[in-house]
Amino acid sequence: MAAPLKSVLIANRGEIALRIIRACKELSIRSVLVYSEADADSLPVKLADQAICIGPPQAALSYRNASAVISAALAFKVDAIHPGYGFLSENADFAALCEEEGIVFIGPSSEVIRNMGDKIEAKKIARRAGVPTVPGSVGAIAEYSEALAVASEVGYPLLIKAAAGGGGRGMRVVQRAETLEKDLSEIMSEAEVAFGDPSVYIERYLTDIRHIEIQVISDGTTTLHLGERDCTTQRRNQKLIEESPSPVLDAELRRGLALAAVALCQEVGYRNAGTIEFVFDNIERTYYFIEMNTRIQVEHPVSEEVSGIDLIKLQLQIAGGIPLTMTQDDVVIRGHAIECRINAEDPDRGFAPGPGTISTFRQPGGFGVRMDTHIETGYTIPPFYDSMIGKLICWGQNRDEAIVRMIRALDELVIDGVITTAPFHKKILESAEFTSGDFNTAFVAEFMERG
Amino acid sequence: MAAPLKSVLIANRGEIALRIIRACKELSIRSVLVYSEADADSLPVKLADQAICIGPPQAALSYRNASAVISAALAFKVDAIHPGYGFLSENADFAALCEEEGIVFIGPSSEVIRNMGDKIEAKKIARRAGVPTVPGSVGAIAEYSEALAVASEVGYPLLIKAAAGGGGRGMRVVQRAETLEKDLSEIMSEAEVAFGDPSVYIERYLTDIRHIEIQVISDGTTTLHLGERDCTTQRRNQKLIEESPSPVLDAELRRGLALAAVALCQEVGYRNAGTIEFVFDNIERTYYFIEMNTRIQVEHPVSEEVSGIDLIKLQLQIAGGIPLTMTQDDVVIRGHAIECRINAEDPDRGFAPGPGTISTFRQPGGFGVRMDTHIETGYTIPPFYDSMIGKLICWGQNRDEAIVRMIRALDELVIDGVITTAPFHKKILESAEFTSGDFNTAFVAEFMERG
Amino acid sequence: MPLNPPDARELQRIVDWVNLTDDVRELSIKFGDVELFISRDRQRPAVQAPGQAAAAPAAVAAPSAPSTAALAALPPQAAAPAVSPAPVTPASVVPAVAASADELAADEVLIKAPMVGTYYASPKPGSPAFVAVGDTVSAETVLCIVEVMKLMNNVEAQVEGTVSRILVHDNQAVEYGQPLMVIKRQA
Amino acid sequence: MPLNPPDARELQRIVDWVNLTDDVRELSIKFGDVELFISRDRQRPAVQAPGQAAAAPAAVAAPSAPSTAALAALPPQAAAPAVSPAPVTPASVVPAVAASADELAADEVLIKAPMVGTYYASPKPGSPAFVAVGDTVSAETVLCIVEVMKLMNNVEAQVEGTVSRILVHDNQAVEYGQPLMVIKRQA
Repeated sequence: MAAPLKSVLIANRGEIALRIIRACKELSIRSVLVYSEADADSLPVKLADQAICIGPPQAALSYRNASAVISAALAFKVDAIHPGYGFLSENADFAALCEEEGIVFIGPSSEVIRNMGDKIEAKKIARRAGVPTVPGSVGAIAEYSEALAVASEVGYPLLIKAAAGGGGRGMRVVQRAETLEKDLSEIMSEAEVAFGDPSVYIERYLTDIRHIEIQVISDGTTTLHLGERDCTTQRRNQKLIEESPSPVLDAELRRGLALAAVALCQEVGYRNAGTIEFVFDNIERTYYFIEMNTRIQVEHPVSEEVSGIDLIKLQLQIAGGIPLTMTQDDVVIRGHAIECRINAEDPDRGFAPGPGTISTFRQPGGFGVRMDTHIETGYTIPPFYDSMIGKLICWGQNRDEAIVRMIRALDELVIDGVITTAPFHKKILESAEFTSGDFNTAFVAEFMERG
Repeated sequence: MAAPLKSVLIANRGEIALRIIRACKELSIRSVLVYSEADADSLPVKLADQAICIGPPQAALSYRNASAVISAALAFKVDAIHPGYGFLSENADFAALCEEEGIVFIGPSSEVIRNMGDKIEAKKIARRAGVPTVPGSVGAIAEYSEALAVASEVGYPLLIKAAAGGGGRGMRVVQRAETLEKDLSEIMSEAEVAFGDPSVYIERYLTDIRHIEIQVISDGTTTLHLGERDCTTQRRNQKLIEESPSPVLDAELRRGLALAAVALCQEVGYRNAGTIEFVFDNIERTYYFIEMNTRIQVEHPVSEEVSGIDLIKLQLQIAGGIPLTMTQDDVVIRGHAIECRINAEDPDRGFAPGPGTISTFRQPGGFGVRMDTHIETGYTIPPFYDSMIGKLICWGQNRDEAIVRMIRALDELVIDGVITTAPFHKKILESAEFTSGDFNTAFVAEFMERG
Repeated sequence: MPLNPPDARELQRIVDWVNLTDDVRELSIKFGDVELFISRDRQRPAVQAPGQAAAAPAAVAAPSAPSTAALAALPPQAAAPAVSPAPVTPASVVPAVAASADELAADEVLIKAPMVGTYYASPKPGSPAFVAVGDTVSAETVLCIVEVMKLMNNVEAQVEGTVSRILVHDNQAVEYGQPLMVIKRQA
Repeated sequence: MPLNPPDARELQRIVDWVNLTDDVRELSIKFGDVELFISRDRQRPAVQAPGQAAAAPAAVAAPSAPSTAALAALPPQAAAPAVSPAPVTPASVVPAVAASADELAADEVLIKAPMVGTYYASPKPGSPAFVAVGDTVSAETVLCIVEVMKLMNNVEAQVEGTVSRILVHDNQAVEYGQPLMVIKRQA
């Protein structure tokens, strides 16, 4: 594991597969892409040094098929696997299989993935590392008396969450102390019925928040942060626009967030690239740890553009046992970067995904414009996967320049044949709220309601 | 002239027209492109806010046709003209016509263009500003005794140049003092016959040189430099590859060059973007002023990438009377940038230009890659103009990264249907000389001879 | 007088002088391969904007070389080659087969702008237009003027026929090659 | 034993154990919707590389669900849906109309790799190949093995006929769907 990688299997598709292929080429690492039958004609397949079909279009039988991916890695003799994001990227069992088979998993250890993948466990680790978490119960609550004690600390409104729930199920907002007992008993009964487990957690319900995350990279010894990304522009918890730096942080908050992120990584012996997600409470102007993503993220280019640091190349080098040579002082954030996720979705029809064939693609260009995409003129978007077809990233000397550049690039972008979210992005970028920088996670929903 | 520009006529074509259109859009300036009949289907015509045909394909009747350009500006009521590079960009008479017609010429005053366009006059100005020039005679020489005196100062080999010559005509290298008298009388006779003027200049003949230039931007009061560009990779005085910073300068030389460039600008009251060209003598490790280009240059993106400063936007702002707000301390050079000029030429046939239709164009992308080009799939390169069809610019944290990124991008680039210089660039970039950084202006010729 | 051919500014000064005077009707200058011919239609009544010399519609045509090309031949460039011997009138006459915004009948001819500039329907503001729809024209009939930097270029019909359509309006900025009129050829 | 279905590692351990023992010929395990069936062809003679357990060619086939899909169904994901009921042998049989590197005759059938992995022509190194060109095969004849992470998947002919061409060589890494053999159908 300490030898620089000679070959890397890329267990992903689309723009991130292309991104990893490019990094491999720049490091003279042989790029071996695995792909499903649906992606046989895709740009990453054309550009990889080698491409291996591993299964039919369904992700469960190809990109999520751990044994097929590992079998390909073994049969075709690659040193390492880069999982990209999604699919197998945060699958601790897959990482463990790689470890057992002697294949380098490009990411942290399976143990770290497992621990940070467990939200309760991750929260405990954060507290151990002195990282603030949303005020609330430390463990599960089964009695009204306990709930009352926690509630008096946390304040109202508060949130009751079924311990066994998830994805928005088994949650209730409690507005006043008067209803706490009734709400508690109701949600516990519901949880008992739904999940066979009545235990619940209580935490402060935050109403005016931003989503801010810190990018870290670590070789296991040295942990560097690359500043924050502000991902407040979301729709139904789906990020639409990410930017760096955040328009609302001051130097002290920025420093606090970064140090918290690094402390958390050091607590768990984190290795490779990762992101620590926080909520930022606009009212109290304070931040709380939410979760850690133990992989490269969709929005990593935003940090690359402001730092000048190629995160994927560092991932590959660290996985090959090459320690970081730079120090935190070498990480200098310059200007402002914004990313728009371009999805093949129709904003006028509830963002319904619309696969299809791209009759004309014109990539915007010029100074400060980067488009990470696998689409080409004539490319058919398969219906089996995510609807994201590209990321448009614009850099500027400041936020205003980045915004006007993004609007200019969106005007230049042509994707004919399918409906995309590009025009919707333009509307967001031109709105008074976005340009002011002063908004919260409800902004897009409110913006759409106004029409 | 002191009002921010509302509309700009772009008196150019190809990638630089597109570059200026993009800058206009980001500044909310209406872009009015003039074009010849040969460019009616070109990308800049599609992307400009307004496009006006001003003449037939021949440049003399369209892009070089001063009265047509000014007539268009007057008839269509634009505030200013951006001449790009080439064509009318360094035509002092054209700039003077703009001044007379009350149209803002985006560049320095016609007087400065005229003075700096006269090589003898420019050299005199440089001396006045304390900028080193190639050692040699101050004025024209008509007598052997004068020549002998200059030669003893300058040393051998030296160069005799007919005052009325140019473009390589009427030049002779003198290797030894013994032949000076004979060479002088011969070249003077030749000059008398060829140009009707026997007077000559003498200067030191430099054999191991690099071409290094300083980018400046000035609002007429504040003059900033954006570091140097090294354009040593040339073929027959045609720049092939430009980079910044230069791989051979130390901090002291870099500072000396920059201060010399700024001093020259201040001497002439320079306004807008300009480039001061120097030869750098590898043997003596010293530099001499050669000439000033009073316009934006082809290779300006190299400086943009390392400085983060949008030169075209600054040109437009300065022309609109908006002073520079940054100081020299705000100009920070980060990393390394390289530009390859992609020409539709066949290196195997003496770089013969080959116009034609591009059947497939694939633009390289990803982190640190920028391609400024007007070509598209299906675009036909007209035979009337320059053979440059695009510029590939790569940025890296250091020179090595910029080189591998450029090689990766060149591999990704597809321009089918015409022969281009892209594969030739790759060979140059992979050569030991180029990667070492240690070469001179003869490098490409020697590289080609070796085959 | 210099021995070198005049540059654009010198020509411009001559044109300006003609504009400012009241008593010059025609002027012809030839320096080497540059030829300038000015023919004024009528006197311009008054200056338009105070403090600025008005652009008088002095009709300028280069009898043997197109004046626009000559003006383009500014030092230090060599004189622009005249691509083809320019006709007396620089208007481009395009037969019916050429594409146009509207369909042309087989006997219709499109008159295009010979240069970029401002279209004038009449010799001076307020005076009657050179031609109206339905007018009969000969090859020499002046249809309109296109002004290029105060040089007034007469556009002649070059065909015999009747004015079928006028596609632009007075004072309109026109591109090079922009369709101006349709002439129905005499049967 | 845990009540939850086994994960890939537990299945792997069982297969490893079967490989290491000499006396297990067949093994069948069923946990919920995961079924594992192992049928060993013969005993493997010796370990190949010192210090490392050899990958014995224990032939593994999932009688009712494809074993690879089952293995892919790692926690925390739900079990991968079996897209269609898998046949006894997971080989893809493609009729002659399907595209292939070489032209197929009308009565020829292409045998493709049912999964990515390593192709073995014989049940163990050094032993005779399952089939050779010219051999007559029935639908149940094992043509080769594709190893997926030490799981040996028998590829059966599914048609009656004769082996017409073998397109890969022993020990070759093969993609999903890669053409392995051509079977000429019995007339």
